[in-house]
Amino acid sequence: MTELTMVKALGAGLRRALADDPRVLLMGEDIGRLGGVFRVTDGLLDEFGAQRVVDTPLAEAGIVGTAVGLAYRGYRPVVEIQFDGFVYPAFDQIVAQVAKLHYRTRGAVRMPITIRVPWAGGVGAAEHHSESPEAYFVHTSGLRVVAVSNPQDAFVMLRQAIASDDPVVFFEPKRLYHAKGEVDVDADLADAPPMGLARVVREGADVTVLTYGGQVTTAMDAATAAEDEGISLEVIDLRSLSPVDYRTVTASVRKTGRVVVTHEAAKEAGLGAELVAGVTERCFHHLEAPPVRVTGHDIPYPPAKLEKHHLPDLDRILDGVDRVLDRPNSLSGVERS
Amino acid sequence: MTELTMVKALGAGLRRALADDPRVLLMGEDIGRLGGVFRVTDGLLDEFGAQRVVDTPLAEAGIVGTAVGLAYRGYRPVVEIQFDGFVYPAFDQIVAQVAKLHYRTRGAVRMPITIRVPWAGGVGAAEHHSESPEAYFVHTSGLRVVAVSNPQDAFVMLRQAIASDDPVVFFEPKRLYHAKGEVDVDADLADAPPMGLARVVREGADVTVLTYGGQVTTAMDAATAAEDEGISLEVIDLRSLSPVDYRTVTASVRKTGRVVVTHEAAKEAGLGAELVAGVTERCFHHLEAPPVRVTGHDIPYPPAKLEKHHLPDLDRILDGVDRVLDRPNSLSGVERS
Amino acid sequence: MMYPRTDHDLTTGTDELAGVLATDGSRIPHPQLDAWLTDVDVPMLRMLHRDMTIVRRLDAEGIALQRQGQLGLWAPCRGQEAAQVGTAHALRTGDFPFTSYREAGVLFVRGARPDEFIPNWRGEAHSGYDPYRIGVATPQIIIGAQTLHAVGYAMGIQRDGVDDIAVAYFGDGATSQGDANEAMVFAASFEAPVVFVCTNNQWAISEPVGVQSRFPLADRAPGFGIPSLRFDGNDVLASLAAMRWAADHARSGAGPAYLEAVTYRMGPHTTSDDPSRYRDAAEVEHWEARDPIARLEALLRAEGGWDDEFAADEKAAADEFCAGMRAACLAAADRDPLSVFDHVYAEPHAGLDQERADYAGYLAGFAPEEES
Amino acid sequence: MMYPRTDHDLTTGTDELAGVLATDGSRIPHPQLDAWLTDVDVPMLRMLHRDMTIVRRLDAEGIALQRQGQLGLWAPCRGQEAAQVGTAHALRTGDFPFTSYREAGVLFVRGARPDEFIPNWRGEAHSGYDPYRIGVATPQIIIGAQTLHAVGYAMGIQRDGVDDIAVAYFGDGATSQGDANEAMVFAASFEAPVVFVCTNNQWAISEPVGVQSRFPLADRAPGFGIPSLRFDGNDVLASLAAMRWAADHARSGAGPAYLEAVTYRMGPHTTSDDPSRYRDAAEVEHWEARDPIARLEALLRAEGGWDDEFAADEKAAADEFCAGMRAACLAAADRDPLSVFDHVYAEPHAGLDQERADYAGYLAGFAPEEES
Ligand SMILES: Cc1ncc(C[n+]2csc(CCOP(=O)(O)OP(=O)(O)O)c2C)c(N)n1
Ligand SMILES: Cc1ncc(C[n+]2csc(CCOP(=O)(O)OP(=O)(O)O)c2C)c(N)n1
Ligand SMILES: [Mg+2]
Ligand SMILES: [Mg+2]
Repeated sequence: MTELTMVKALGAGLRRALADDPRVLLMGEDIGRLGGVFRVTDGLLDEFGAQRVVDTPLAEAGIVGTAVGLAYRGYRPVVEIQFDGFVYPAFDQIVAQVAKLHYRTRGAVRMPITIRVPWAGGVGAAEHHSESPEAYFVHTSGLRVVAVSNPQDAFVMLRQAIASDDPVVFFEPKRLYHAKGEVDVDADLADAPPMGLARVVREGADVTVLTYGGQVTTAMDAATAAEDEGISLEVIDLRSLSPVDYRTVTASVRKTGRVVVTHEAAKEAGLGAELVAGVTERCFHHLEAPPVRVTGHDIPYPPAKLEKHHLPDLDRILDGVDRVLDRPNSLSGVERS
Repeated sequence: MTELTMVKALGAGLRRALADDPRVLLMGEDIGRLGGVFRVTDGLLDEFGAQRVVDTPLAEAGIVGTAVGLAYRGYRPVVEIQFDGFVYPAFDQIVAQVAKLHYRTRGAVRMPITIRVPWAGGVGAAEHHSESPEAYFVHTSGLRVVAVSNPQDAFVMLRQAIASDDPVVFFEPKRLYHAKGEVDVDADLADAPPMGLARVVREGADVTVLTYGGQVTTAMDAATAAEDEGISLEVIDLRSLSPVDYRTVTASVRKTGRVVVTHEAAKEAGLGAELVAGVTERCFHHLEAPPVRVTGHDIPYPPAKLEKHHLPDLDRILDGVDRVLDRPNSLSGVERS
Repeated sequence: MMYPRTDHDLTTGTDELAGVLATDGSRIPHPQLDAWLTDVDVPMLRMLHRDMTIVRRLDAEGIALQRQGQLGLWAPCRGQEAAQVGTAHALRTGDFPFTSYREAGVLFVRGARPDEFIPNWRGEAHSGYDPYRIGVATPQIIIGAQTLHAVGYAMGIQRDGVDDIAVAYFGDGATSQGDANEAMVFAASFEAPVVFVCTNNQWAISEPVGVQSRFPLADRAPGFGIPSLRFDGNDVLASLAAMRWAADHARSGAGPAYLEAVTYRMGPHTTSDDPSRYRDAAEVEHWEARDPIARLEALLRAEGGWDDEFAADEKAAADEFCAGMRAACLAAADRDPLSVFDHVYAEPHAGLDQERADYAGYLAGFAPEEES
Repeated sequence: MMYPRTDHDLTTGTDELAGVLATDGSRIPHPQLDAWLTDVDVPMLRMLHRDMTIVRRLDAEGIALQRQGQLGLWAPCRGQEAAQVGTAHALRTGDFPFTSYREAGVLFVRGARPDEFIPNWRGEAHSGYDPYRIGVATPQIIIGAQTLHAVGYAMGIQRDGVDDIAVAYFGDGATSQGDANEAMVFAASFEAPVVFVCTNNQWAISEPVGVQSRFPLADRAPGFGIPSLRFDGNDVLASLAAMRWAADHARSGAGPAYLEAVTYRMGPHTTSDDPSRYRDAAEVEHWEARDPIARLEALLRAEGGWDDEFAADEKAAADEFCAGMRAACLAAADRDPLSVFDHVYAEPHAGLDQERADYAGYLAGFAPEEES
């Protein structure tokens, strides 16, 4: 075990993937000479050369579109989108090409492309640098979508994503980039839990909290705080956002009967909607209260000084827990249609 | 009252909007000389001239991006995206600019842009011509999203969308383009129901069916068929997909206690998820069974000959009704986690 | 200050076009192109004529099959046979073109079988063939998207250290798309072995090329650092020579090259289109007189390469090909409904497997009724 | 065949650049540019010097305020003062530039107040000013997106029948984006009154301009039908003259024009960046010697326009401006939390109004505790 930040763990994962498979190559803006604006790819250009660590022109559709061509040729491109908010210019290439080409060619052409997205808010960033676009990709058939919440998963799941023959959109929470954790850098990939499995990160009896990415830490903090009030939260880190591991989720919900979903993204048609719907469909008769969503507001990401009023923090999660437990909460007594 | 196809009703709506407000202009591929590939804009170039009915170069980001600039200048551009599948190249301009500029400028700059999207499947079209991308836009804060299901709404809601100071993504179901209906072409816009209201298109007692666009007709057919079996369906045409008119929706659900949502788009994180979540949150104690989603599969849109196995037809809606009523149905006896 | 080259009529103007074959079939000297045509003899001219003839016939067959309800749609390539057949013949087996929906001629030259032209237009499959079998990417409907794929593929070729090339075929309309421009940026930046072939058939559905550009499209490339050539796309020898030049340039490591084949879409955009709404018969007639096949026939006659036997042979080959297309339609069986779930993912996917099982169960519910 | 113009060093090469002011401040004749400079006298030179001086100071203040924790970020424009101030001075009140995040000099010339430079960098608002007040669009962070907005705005000007122009400011990196290329297509197609100003400051974060292009960026425009000019962006008179030419071109109905201001980003990309990781000190020194302000001071001295009083005056003006920036930081009050819901929509929105009310209720729950 080695203690690494998530940034270092991701870098180590990329290094291993590059070393293990000559068809793997990295592409993106500023990933070479600079080592990425977050230094995830630091040192990789020197180690693997400019044919495998490629500083590209400044155009996201171009990056993903050329990755499609490389995949056609048998390569496994790992693409870095510099910040979440810059994935949209590549949306057409991702949704109409990357996600569909295996289907369109009846399996003849594979798209083992990994799209890394430094993701979401909480770091006081400028406009367009704190987006949570995961629901767009979850809704897109043909993609797999994962989000990591700790250095160990970052290291392992990134290699799993690269090894997958399917395209994977890989979300990396910026606000945990510098959080440290133990990483087993020598473990065999074959021994690791599959990328598609959710993980119960804290067992509990009263309420299931479903979350992923940076919110896992917030939810864990909320669980600690709730414990002081005698409430036991079970926290699940989804890890895979598409497909959702409903086996793990429903087992928990059948036990607790109550669910809070929390994510930074806007509520309307967000991933929380899918989770509430999926859980309600599967566990309706076990539910003792309507599932509660604790999410970002349905607003464009606000200026940095106001992001604390957008991001669902510990208190807002606890308020959601109160709601699902029908304890006094911010909506007690509120009438609505 | 005049009997018009939806195509003609849309054309009439555009004509009125152009005539009423000199700041309205139309932009798109083939909308001028050809009158649009669906002939929605037929005759408008001759009537209003090339400054107001603009055949643009073939680039959707360009069309929407220049519409943003025109809105900055005080114009009200109405943009035609030729087919649903071609909206993705404009995704960045829609999501990062159109949806956000009013917020970003603290209200200084308005984006009264209407984005018309001939939409969805069921017409035996080629690849990329049958997409249902509405959930992407519903999840995008700052946009309004509507879908029409009949010529009267097409005529009125298009004018309302153009008159709105907010950007509106306007979905037109291709499979109803040639369906006829009575249109009151002389009625005052002020007397029309607001664009944001849902409509109960058929009253019923047993199950609420929530739907929109082309699926409204299918749901109505299902309701007729269900009646033969003694089941009374209440069918709601959402009309506005964002925001959802939960007042109308919840009133119905509180009455019936059972909900089926149906749309063509894929299920995972689709609008159906939002509706199930929204209804469950609001009506949990009135629900007698878990809401049921009857949607397209989580697959890329299949080839035309197979689309009937993707689109939720009358029988699949009735199967969903059976499920929500716990009558014998396709999932009876199926165990799942 | 740098000014654009000229502002001339792009719709019908064909002056300044590089070419070696006049409208009447006589040879015009063109030093640069001729250098790539030294091996052209009568057998080769015959092969080009035969291929264009078959392509014209298979295209007509596609339209006929659509009219008969056998196909859902067809995008005719009549008028563009020389540009497609000529350029495709300059390629090697290992080269890899990425095309739009209109390159029936490229597919034919690359060896697509009659039955491979059917499934996508019939609505049975999105791709009618295995791209790796014939060495052509699956057709692209999203205008311009394939140009980036070609550049990426070329970057892969580069890394493999071989001297194959990728090719991007796209239309005049596609030149307006961001993707097509980013493709030039990436190709130039990485000196990728890719050839861009812009088929300027004067129209993007109802929009004349003048909506996209007031200046020759080929002029854009040099600004991106890519040498370009604008040629008479109705001249099959010019098409062959231009592509040989461009392919050699890319193959030799000199980076991308760009071709603009100036030609004309003689038919409608697709079988759903009615061009009489937006263009004059006179314009079509003008181009009828520049027909690429008639021109080559004239040359063949002049060179003594034309005889009744050859004409009968190529007609027979075309007939046979079209018979194969019809047979493919007749042989088409309904696809298994559950195949809509195939190939969404390359690896197992729990959620989708469940959906497939659920739908299978749903369909099974109908079976007994149907049998009874 | 059309070949690219030349393949020369884009990183430091400044030959072939149009200019009128040598590095030592002496005047170089340039017939085309000089034609646009006939009215330049000492007062105008002083104004340009003063504005560049203030911009340099306000830029340094921005960095200092970021270091002090008053601002979250700053994107320095040191080295680019001439390109920004010179071009902006060629504009009229009714003209409307769309900029990126680095055009502090353009904002200043357009009349932005000290306090308007603060809110976005401080993280209090996305836009520090009302675009219609100063006649500049809100800054754009999505690289290249604003180029299309400028073209659309210009199409609006066209329809209004006035002779104002729109301007798109963007970087060398932005030239690779699809949007920036589509902008040229649309502008040329509609002959829109827009001027494209590409600020080639040699770097896009850590990527030298050579990653985007091996050839001069200005060469791209003529291929799209847009005349272009590549000039010394560290020469404020050349910047003024080039923009006067381009603006006049666009204003007179001749369609778009394109400028490439060749300059250098002397500082880091933003205050978060460490350029020592990717570029040599020698390169920075090379450009230090080409400083735009020193150059103009030399000319002013030669023309007898420099004296201590003027120097003191402009220093005082700069001091005052920076004091205003600091004051704006100190005056900044926390925004009402509920203002995150403001202006999402221009018209009432039931769903969001409910969310706002819910959040207000939630916040109210904390109030008593805080008071007790
Ligand atoms: C992104 C996108 N936008 C719009 C369309 C609709 N469309 C299909 S073909 C076509 C015209 C294409 O013209 P061109 O590139 O000249 O090719 P041609 O059809 O002439 O071969 C258009 C607008 C599309 N397929 N993709
Ligand atoms: C669409 C998009 N992709 C990536 C980025 C991240 N990014 C911010 S500035 C920048 C470099 C821009 O370079 P250039 O256009 O030369 O402008 P400069 O910063 O030099 O003024 C990059 C890659 C972005 N803001 N937007
Ligand atoms: Mg064309
Ligand atoms: Mg730059």
